[in-house]
Amino acid sequence: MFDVNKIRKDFKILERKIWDNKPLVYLDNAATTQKPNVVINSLVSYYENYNANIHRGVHKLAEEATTLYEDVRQKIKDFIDANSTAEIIFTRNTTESINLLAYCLDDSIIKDGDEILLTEMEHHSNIVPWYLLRDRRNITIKFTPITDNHELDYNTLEKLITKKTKIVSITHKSNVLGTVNDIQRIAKITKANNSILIVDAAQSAPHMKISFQDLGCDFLAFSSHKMCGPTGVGILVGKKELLEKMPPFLGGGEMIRKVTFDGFTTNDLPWKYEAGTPNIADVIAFGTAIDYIEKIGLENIYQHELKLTEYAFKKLKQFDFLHIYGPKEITKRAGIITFSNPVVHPHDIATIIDQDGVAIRAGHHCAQPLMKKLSVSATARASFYFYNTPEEVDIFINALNKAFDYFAVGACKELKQGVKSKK
Amino acid sequence: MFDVNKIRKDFKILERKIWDNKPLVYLDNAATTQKPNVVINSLVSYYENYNANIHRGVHKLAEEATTLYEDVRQKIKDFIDANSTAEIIFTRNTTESINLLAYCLDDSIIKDGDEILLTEMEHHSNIVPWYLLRDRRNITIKFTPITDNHELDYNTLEKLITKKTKIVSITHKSNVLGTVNDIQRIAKITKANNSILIVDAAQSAPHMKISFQDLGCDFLAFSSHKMCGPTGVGILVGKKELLEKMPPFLGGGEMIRKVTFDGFTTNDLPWKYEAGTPNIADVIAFGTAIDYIEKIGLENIYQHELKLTEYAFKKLKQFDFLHIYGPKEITKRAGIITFSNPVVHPHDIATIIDQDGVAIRAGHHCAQPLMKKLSVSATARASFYFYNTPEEVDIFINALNKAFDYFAVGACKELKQGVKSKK
Amino acid sequence: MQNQSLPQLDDLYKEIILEHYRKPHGREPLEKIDYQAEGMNPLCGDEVKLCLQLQDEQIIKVHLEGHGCSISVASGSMLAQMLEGKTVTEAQEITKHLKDIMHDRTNGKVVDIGDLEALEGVKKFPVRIKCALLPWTTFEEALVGHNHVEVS
Amino acid sequence: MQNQSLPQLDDLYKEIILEHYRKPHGREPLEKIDYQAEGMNPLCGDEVKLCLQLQDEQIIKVHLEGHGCSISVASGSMLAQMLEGKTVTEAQEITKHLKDIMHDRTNGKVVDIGDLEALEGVKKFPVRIKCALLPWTTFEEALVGHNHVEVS
Ligand SMILES: Cc1ncc(COP(=O)(O)O)c(C=O)c1O
Ligand SMILES: Cc1ncc(COP(=O)(O)O)c(C=O)c1O
Repeated sequence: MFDVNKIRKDFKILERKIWDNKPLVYLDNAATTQKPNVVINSLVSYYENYNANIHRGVHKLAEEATTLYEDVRQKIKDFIDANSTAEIIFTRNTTESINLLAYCLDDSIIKDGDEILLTEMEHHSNIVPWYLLRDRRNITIKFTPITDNHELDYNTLEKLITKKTKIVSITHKSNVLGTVNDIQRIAKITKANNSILIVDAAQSAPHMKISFQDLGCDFLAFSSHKMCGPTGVGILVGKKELLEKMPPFLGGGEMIRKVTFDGFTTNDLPWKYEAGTPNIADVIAFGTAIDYIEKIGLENIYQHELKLTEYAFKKLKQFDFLHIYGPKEITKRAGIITFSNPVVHPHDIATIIDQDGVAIRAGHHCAQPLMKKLSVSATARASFYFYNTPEEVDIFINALNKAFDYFAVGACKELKQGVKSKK
Repeated sequence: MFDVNKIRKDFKILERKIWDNKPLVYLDNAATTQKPNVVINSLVSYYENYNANIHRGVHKLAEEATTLYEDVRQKIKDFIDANSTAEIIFTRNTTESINLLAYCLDDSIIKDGDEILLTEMEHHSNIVPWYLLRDRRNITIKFTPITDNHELDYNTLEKLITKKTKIVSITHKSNVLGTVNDIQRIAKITKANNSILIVDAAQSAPHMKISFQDLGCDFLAFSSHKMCGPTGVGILVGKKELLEKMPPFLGGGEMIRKVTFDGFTTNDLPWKYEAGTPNIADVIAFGTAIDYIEKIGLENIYQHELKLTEYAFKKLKQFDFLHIYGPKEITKRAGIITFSNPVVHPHDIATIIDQDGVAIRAGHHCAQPLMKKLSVSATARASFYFYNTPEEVDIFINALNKAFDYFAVGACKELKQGVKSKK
Repeated sequence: MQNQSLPQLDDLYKEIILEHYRKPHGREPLEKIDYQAEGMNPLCGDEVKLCLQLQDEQIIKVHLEGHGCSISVASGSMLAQMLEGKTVTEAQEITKHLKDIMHDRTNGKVVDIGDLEALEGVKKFPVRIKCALLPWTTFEEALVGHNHVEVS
Repeated sequence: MQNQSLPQLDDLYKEIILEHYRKPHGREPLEKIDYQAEGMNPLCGDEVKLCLQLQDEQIIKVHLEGHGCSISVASGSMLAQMLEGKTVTEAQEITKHLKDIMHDRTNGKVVDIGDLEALEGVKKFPVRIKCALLPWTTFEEALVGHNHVEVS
């Protein structure tokens, strides 16, 4: 049974008061989520009982720590439905996972003259690594446009894929629009074209059930910190054949088989891509987070967020001067509400509602090209997770109301009216 | 006042019992150290009170988390005596810090035909990144030899540096031999030759006072987890002029100034080199570790380890068939004792003494080339930190005694005698 | 760190700031551009382009464009209003003093900064200090001939 | 996970293992090498090179070289002793059975493995299982023509 009030007790930080005793209303979950007590306890338990460097030690602590660490790989393999643990690589975050690919696919896949296809709704983390690759190779980067309903334009995507398109890298769910892209549909196209399909699942993995094998992509990346886990852990899931073919990324301890004064050979997968002492404690705690999320149930998470989003949308209707981004249909963009208006700048909104303990994000959300496309320099974003409540939505809406009043009534009445009348 | 028994109370794990109630004797500190309670509490406090994504949020939590994170940069700048916080970059570990350099110095410094000078005592993390660079550029890698006393052969080093030597990368303290290299002496040579000097301080920063400015090197790398901090945090200290000149490493959020559909510009230092959501919690907890270490005092740490090493050496003399590596003079190699013997393999030693709760390392210590040079395939290593005691050394020695007895008396008496008589 | 007392919104959004925000100064194009720079706050996307027209050592006219929150827009507007007619040295002194105020290091020094005093309330909202300083940092960079700048 | 009962060293270091360690079989060079592979445990540096001389489907002679701990050396010695004279199929069955024993998946099946039984005690020392299996995995890889192998 999904009981949000019971769930909230799992998060110590949700008891926190902001300023003079305002309860924290945390609606910045797309940036990072809060961590349940079990995850924090997992860190404590590791450091108080098992801490040792892994893989290399014969002693008891090292054996225990290694087992705990490698068990998480198995857990993630199951969670994301990969083929084997050889396909699960631990990185720092989604960003590093994608950069790893941009460096390693470079040598084995990309030649001068090739093309990479992205979309207009990508996060900087799925744009800049490819720009960096373009600095090393003479390649072209293209962007699949979005439609007026802020969905991917699949027809144009199909046309943009050519024989030169070696890589298609695409977000599963936009961190601004909330749009969920149809990866299976795209995978059919890329497979037929022999292009490599990379999926940025930073915003989807925390909120919906994903099967790596069913999606049909070649690589998938996501971050622990956006799904109840600690900061400092990212995942790269990759097809074994490709991971085997690709050269290593970082060199050092763990990733080698043998090193001599002349050269080296690489370790087996997945260790080939894990150089140096890993983020052992956080990987183990991420395992606890996965257990926790699975106990809550991804379908429950999805449904709860959908309900919250619907409720918030209904409430937001009162602000008829607000521009809300993303697909009209709520089922297409659950969990994220991004908005702006020409009177009160998102920064000012965020500052004002912060006074009521409400945490949202204001800015470009690391998606400046998308902002450009939407003809706006900054937007405000509220993003939900399963521990948020309708009551928190009410607090958020009331705080927003104050913000608009403050600016409109206090000083910019005519501007606000201007907006209204322009509509 | 340095009181080891009081200090031990700061580490919950030191109360741990191994097997049937053997106290843990943790002598694997060169692999990773234990974490004091204050560091663990720092993680808990962060996640229970401040957790938010940094730099990008206007709300209270984001502001607090950002302040906590950036304060650590200042702390580390002071700890390592860098010029400014712009020179302090957070990575995952020493290995990533060195790989960052191997990727970024590539484009701006290294040309085909150039040479890189390492030493025979390097850790894989300071060898393999350069081999990977050699896979991209047509360069030569040379190794400065070690002397019979297991010190760096400075005369040969001087001869090996030529006009083509663009990079000299060298460990400050060997993780096998314990040897501390004279960086200032080498810096004079590299400066005169216009070579870039990189120092792997993974084993020195935790154990002795270091000043980046006094050492005179261009880059310095070390790991949080080897100095009471959490796993998942490494540091790269670099001269600002070089960091400015170098291209970025990983692309994504945080490291950009502006991204368009055409290209991007990079953020200021140090953020230029920090892509994606950083390991926020662990960086903050590393700050607590730095405070803790400074409270203990690096001079105290150094002296205590020296005393322990002296004591252990004296005790080890009874095993006259043991081969002990590293400089004869204990002051030249405090804290690390690596040994082997032809009868009992290091793995067997480690397994046997683990039964008495003693944790040491057996193997190649991620320094296979050095093993080759020492004509041994594996060695055993005991490494101390400030919380170790002479009583623990006694337990270690007794356990060793058992191990040798077990093999020698139980089965290989003649072999042991063989060894003795060969001497 | 927790639970400082609530800073008052009215400290941040003084009437005079909102007025500058609603009707910013310095939006007319210049006849001649002697110095210019673009500034941005890379973490929120606020952008400003600042152009200066000088006669000898005197700032004749300031032009600003870009987009930003009320604080950065108002601060830019005040900059245009304040600096027009000042010598470069005077303008630099005002800039320095404003920065000192924001970073709490005036050491008791008092300088007449007119409307700018209204920005003092921003100090209670540390994340917004960048917004207030963006036009000023850009101004400084324009003078030294840097074409790009960002605040952090 | 904490405080399992102490596994007895005598389970690991059975007399017979120590004997093999002291005087390993299979150290003489072969006249003719039909299959060979090198194996290593990348995390500790143990290395073994294994060569096979076959006649039709029968293993005539096994040669091993390299260095390792008592467990991997003894296990290699037992391998040489056991497999000489066996057909490839028989040898593969023995290998499989040993692996099953080590990973606790024999499902009650009993196979006569002679001295190899002594290796069962290694199970109580999980990190040492790799040591025991190294020569066997290398043997399997030699047969399929892989020249390099490692256990993990
Ligand atoms: C000398 C030396 N360099 C580099 C490293 C690599 O450190 P890390 O595994 O934290 O990247 C180590 C630690 O194993 C070391 O001892
Ligand atoms: C869609 C998307 N991709 C990538 C990222 C980058 O994630 P991280 O900062 O954990 O690397 C984010 C998060 O900000 C995101 O929302």
